Amino acid sequence: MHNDSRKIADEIILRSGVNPRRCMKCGKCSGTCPAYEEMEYHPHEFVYMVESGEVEPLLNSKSLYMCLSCFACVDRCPRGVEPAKLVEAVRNAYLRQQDNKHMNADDVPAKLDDDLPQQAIVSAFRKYRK
Amino acid sequence: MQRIGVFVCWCGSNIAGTVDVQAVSEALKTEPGVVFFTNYQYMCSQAGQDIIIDAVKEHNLTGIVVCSCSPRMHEATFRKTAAAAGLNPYMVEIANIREQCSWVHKDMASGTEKAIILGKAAIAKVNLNAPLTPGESPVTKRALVIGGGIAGIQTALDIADAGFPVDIVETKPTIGGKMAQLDKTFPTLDCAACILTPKMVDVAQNDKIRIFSYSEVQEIKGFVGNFDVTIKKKARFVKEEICTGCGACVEKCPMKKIPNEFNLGMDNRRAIYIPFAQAVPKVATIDPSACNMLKNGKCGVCSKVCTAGAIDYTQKDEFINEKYGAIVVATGFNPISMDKFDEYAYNQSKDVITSLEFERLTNAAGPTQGKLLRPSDLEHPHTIVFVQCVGSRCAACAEKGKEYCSKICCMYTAKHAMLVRDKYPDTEVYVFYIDVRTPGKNFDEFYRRAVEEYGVKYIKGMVGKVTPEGNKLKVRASDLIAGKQLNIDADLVVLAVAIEPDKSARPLATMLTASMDTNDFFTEAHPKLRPVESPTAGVFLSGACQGPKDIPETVSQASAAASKVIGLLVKDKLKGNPCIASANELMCNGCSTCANVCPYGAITYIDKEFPMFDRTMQTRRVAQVNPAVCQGCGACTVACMSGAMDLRGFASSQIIAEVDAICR
Amino acid sequence: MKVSYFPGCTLKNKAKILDVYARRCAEVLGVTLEEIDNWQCCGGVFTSKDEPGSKLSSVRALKFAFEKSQPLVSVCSACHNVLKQTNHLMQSDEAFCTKVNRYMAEDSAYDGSTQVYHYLELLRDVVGFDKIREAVVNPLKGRKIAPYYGCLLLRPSSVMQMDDPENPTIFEDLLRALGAEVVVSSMRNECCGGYVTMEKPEFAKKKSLDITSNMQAMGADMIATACPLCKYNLDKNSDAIPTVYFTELLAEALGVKEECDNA
Amino acid sequence: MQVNEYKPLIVAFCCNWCSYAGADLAGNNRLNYPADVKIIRVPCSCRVNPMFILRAFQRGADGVIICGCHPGDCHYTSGNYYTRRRMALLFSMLDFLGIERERTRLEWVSAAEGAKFAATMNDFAETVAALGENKRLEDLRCKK
Repeated sequence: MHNDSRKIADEIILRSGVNPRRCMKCGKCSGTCPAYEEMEYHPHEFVYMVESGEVEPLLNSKSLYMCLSCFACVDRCPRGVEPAKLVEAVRNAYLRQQDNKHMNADDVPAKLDDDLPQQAIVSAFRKYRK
Repeated sequence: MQRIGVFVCWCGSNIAGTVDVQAVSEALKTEPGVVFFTNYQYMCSQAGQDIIIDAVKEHNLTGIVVCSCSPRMHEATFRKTAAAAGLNPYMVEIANIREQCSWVHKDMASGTEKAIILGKAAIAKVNLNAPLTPGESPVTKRALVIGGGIAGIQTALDIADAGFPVDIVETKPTIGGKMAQLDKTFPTLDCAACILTPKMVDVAQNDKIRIFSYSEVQEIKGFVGNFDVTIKKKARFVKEEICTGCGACVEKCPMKKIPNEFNLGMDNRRAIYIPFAQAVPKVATIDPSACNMLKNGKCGVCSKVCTAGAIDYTQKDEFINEKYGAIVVATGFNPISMDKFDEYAYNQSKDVITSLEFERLTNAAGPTQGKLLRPSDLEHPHTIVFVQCVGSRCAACAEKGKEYCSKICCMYTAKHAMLVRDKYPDTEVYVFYIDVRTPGKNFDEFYRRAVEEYGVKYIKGMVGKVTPEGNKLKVRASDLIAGKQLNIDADLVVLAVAIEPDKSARPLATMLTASMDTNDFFTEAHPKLRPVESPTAGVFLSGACQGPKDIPETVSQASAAASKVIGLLVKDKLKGNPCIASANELMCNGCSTCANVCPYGAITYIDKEFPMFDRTMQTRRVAQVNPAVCQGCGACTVACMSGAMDLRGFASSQIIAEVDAICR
Repeated sequence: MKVSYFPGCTLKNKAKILDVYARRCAEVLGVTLEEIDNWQCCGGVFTSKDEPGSKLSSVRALKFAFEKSQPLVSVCSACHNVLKQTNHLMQSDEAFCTKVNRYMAEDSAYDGSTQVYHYLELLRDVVGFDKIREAVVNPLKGRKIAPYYGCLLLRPSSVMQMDDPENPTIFEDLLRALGAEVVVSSMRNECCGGYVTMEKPEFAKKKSLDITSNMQAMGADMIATACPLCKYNLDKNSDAIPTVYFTELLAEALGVKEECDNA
Repeated sequence: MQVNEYKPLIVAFCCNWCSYAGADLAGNNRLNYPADVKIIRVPCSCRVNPMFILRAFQRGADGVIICGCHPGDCHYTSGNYYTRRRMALLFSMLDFLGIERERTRLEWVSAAEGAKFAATMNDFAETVAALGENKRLEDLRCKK
């Protein structure tokens, strides 16, 4: 079990191109994250947990869909760690497993209003499904 | 033909364990020139050295080969032994049969075989050795200190105290440096001015010390013991000898809105100014970019009010040439620019300040007379957020900031936080930290006092964003211990900005041919054992130009540099390294290739007359190596196309002999 | 001057006005936006380089512009972000570039050499703000406008290279050229809540209010943006201060707004 | 009876300040490398005249390696940069002469890199041994 999650973590590191060991644990990413309050696991925890191979909780967390991809953490990190890219890679790792998705197409109409730009729907769907 | 003695060392079992020392000495006895051979347990011991001395005397040896440990270990020892036996110390060669043979090869047969070959190579080399004598050069008994901060001041005072004349060159109108801008000093909280200004006065009153303020080093030539320096004394438009520093001119100057550098632009000065009350030298300086009289000839008020008649609008830059035996670099540091860190809104709000600006805000001589008021509206701040490590400890790939820890920030931030809580107990003080680094005498105790006695709120985490809103600064940050994101409405944000070497350091290093690291800090000759010397002989390092340092460390390094300078200046003559390049004038064709590759500028060209076969004289241009400057790298020997340039002690013929011996 | 133009899905639908003003203003300023043939949606958000399939539509657009030797311009922040990041990968990541070109299986390969401009950059770097200042017939005098960049225009700054990511001035400089009084807010580069507005509208509301209230507190009476989603979030969640597209302000200043509105 | 295994003859030029000290460190740490490597000490790698290398090949060396301080760390500030340029030229000339490129090598070994020194020598000795004897430049008149 543990070996499995180490393997997934290594795959995530490889695919994201992020080196979590570079992190000095200053917490600036979480200090700047606009979605912090909505997240169960925060950017610095993503970095730490992937580094230590503890990815199961991350894979199943709704935090994955709260990341706005605003890249504030990426730009402001003093160590060049790029936490957002790691969050993205964890999300991909989850969605690529068979049948995993965050939202069904059928759920969408209820969430729309007249003004919602297409951009939002497209973005959300890129994030929520493979 | 040399008469060579071969001495094979067992080094206990270190060598004898893998190398058959008897076989080695036997095998080497038939080599050309060898007249004596022996082996002994410990050649480096007194008894071993006596064997060498006796053999030299008994067999009239002219060369010695010791097959032993690395020459880096005992070459100096055996050279002294040779000298004691009356031989030139450079007639000794070492065959390294321990580190590079017995210790790395396990098999006796191959170890012995290799040791024999190494011995043969050493013998081949000694056969071509010539006695060498180190050159001597005189020492100018005067030191130059570049930079007049606490580092430069301490170094100058210590050197002068030993009786040697010292010149300080300072770019600003006054000495004192960063320490003069500080309020209190950690961990004792004594006031910086109270301990610095008496030293500044000592410098001014010391008849061994000359101060060149408002001056720059223009050119440096020469070498250890004999530096030739040109100093540019910038025109200050005030006659330094006459000005009494009364300040009447400053008071009457109509140009009142010039940002005051000493207070980091937080208030204004006049076009004619004295940086601060205790300035040394206490003379006025006219800022030519602000003075109306200098710009368009309209004004002249200062000249009218000066009763001493010290104002001189026609003053020109002056150039001074002086000789020095040693140079001390004390160019100090500056906070880095905050342009790449504007998530902290330094460029967007006056109430986001650096720690150095904070020093001025709490300093009784500062823009607010020591009352802590926020720069935007001069209100007393009730919530202050300190952010540590701004621009320090950044990875290179983040493309901003510095990779190193600036070292002083943890302590001065603790000091600031403590002082605020002490003077204004109604103020909330937060310090955001990544790590608190307090190695130093009484340092951690000091930081703990800030927390325990003064109630400073230390939060493990980092500020991510500062947003000015109305008269507040909205601070968004993480609290990693609590697992929370904090939103604090602050009145003042103080950034502990990374420090970097002064911009003048890089061109200075080029002038000195002194090496620097990638951060533009000067490199020391050895990081552990020669921490205050530059690798360039005669150049010494004092203070933050070598790396971030607090005041106690700076002062210790300054005194250490001074003692090294004194150690150099007390010598009447300097002995050089005799293993240097020299040109065979008969072969030199004067092409300058060697001079172009020499990293030290040690090679010059002279016109010299040579007798010809027909008894006429011919003048030719030939290379000459300055023995005091040449360090013996040998770059020129390879560059030389005519083969005129050779390196003593490592002559081409010697190295080829070694190659031949190995390949035989 | 002619440039290739990538309008994007939203500009053909909910944000039609953003597109209409942009085209007309470009014309006034001497630039023709040539809409590229058969463009496809950029995908709205740049995910990771690990998904080359989702970047093919961008590469197709970039290649189209390349073949016409034109720069590629877009107005929507999201499109620009995706196009620019994709182009950067094509330039800098050989493996990605090879993979994408194999997918496309076209006669010639694309190597990332198209110049990608946001409309704002087009105005600054190609047209020039001085020229715009001269072309203004109807200066936005007395209007206190806070520019809002959002996240997509500026970040990741190493790729986007538009301006200083923390203290940018391009948008401010444009509004000043149009005669407006600019209100600078540090929240101008914070996220409005983005696509999460669909799943968690109350979260987007909080984020948007943080921004609009700061801009209001700093003295703005209007917010300008380039992004349809930003406009949606800010407009929907704040009644106190309106958010408009910057092209609308541009059209107004250049005196072509009514003409566009009536068309 | 033992098979007479071929032993290459390798000359290593080491600068006094970094690589020679690195070789000493390899010794201090008892890191093995073949006895075929014989080290000649020079003050700086820039003291190595290309002539020395040709001489070694002429006299029957099978491989020559030059070790210096890492770029930027030269005790003499810039000596190793000269070496790098000179060796680039020399190596391409040797290539032209038909000397296998693998017989010559330029390596940066600092005084702290004992392990790197040993590893480099092991690797180089192995490479040269695989190439076999250097016949092309060897001057048979020099053979005993």
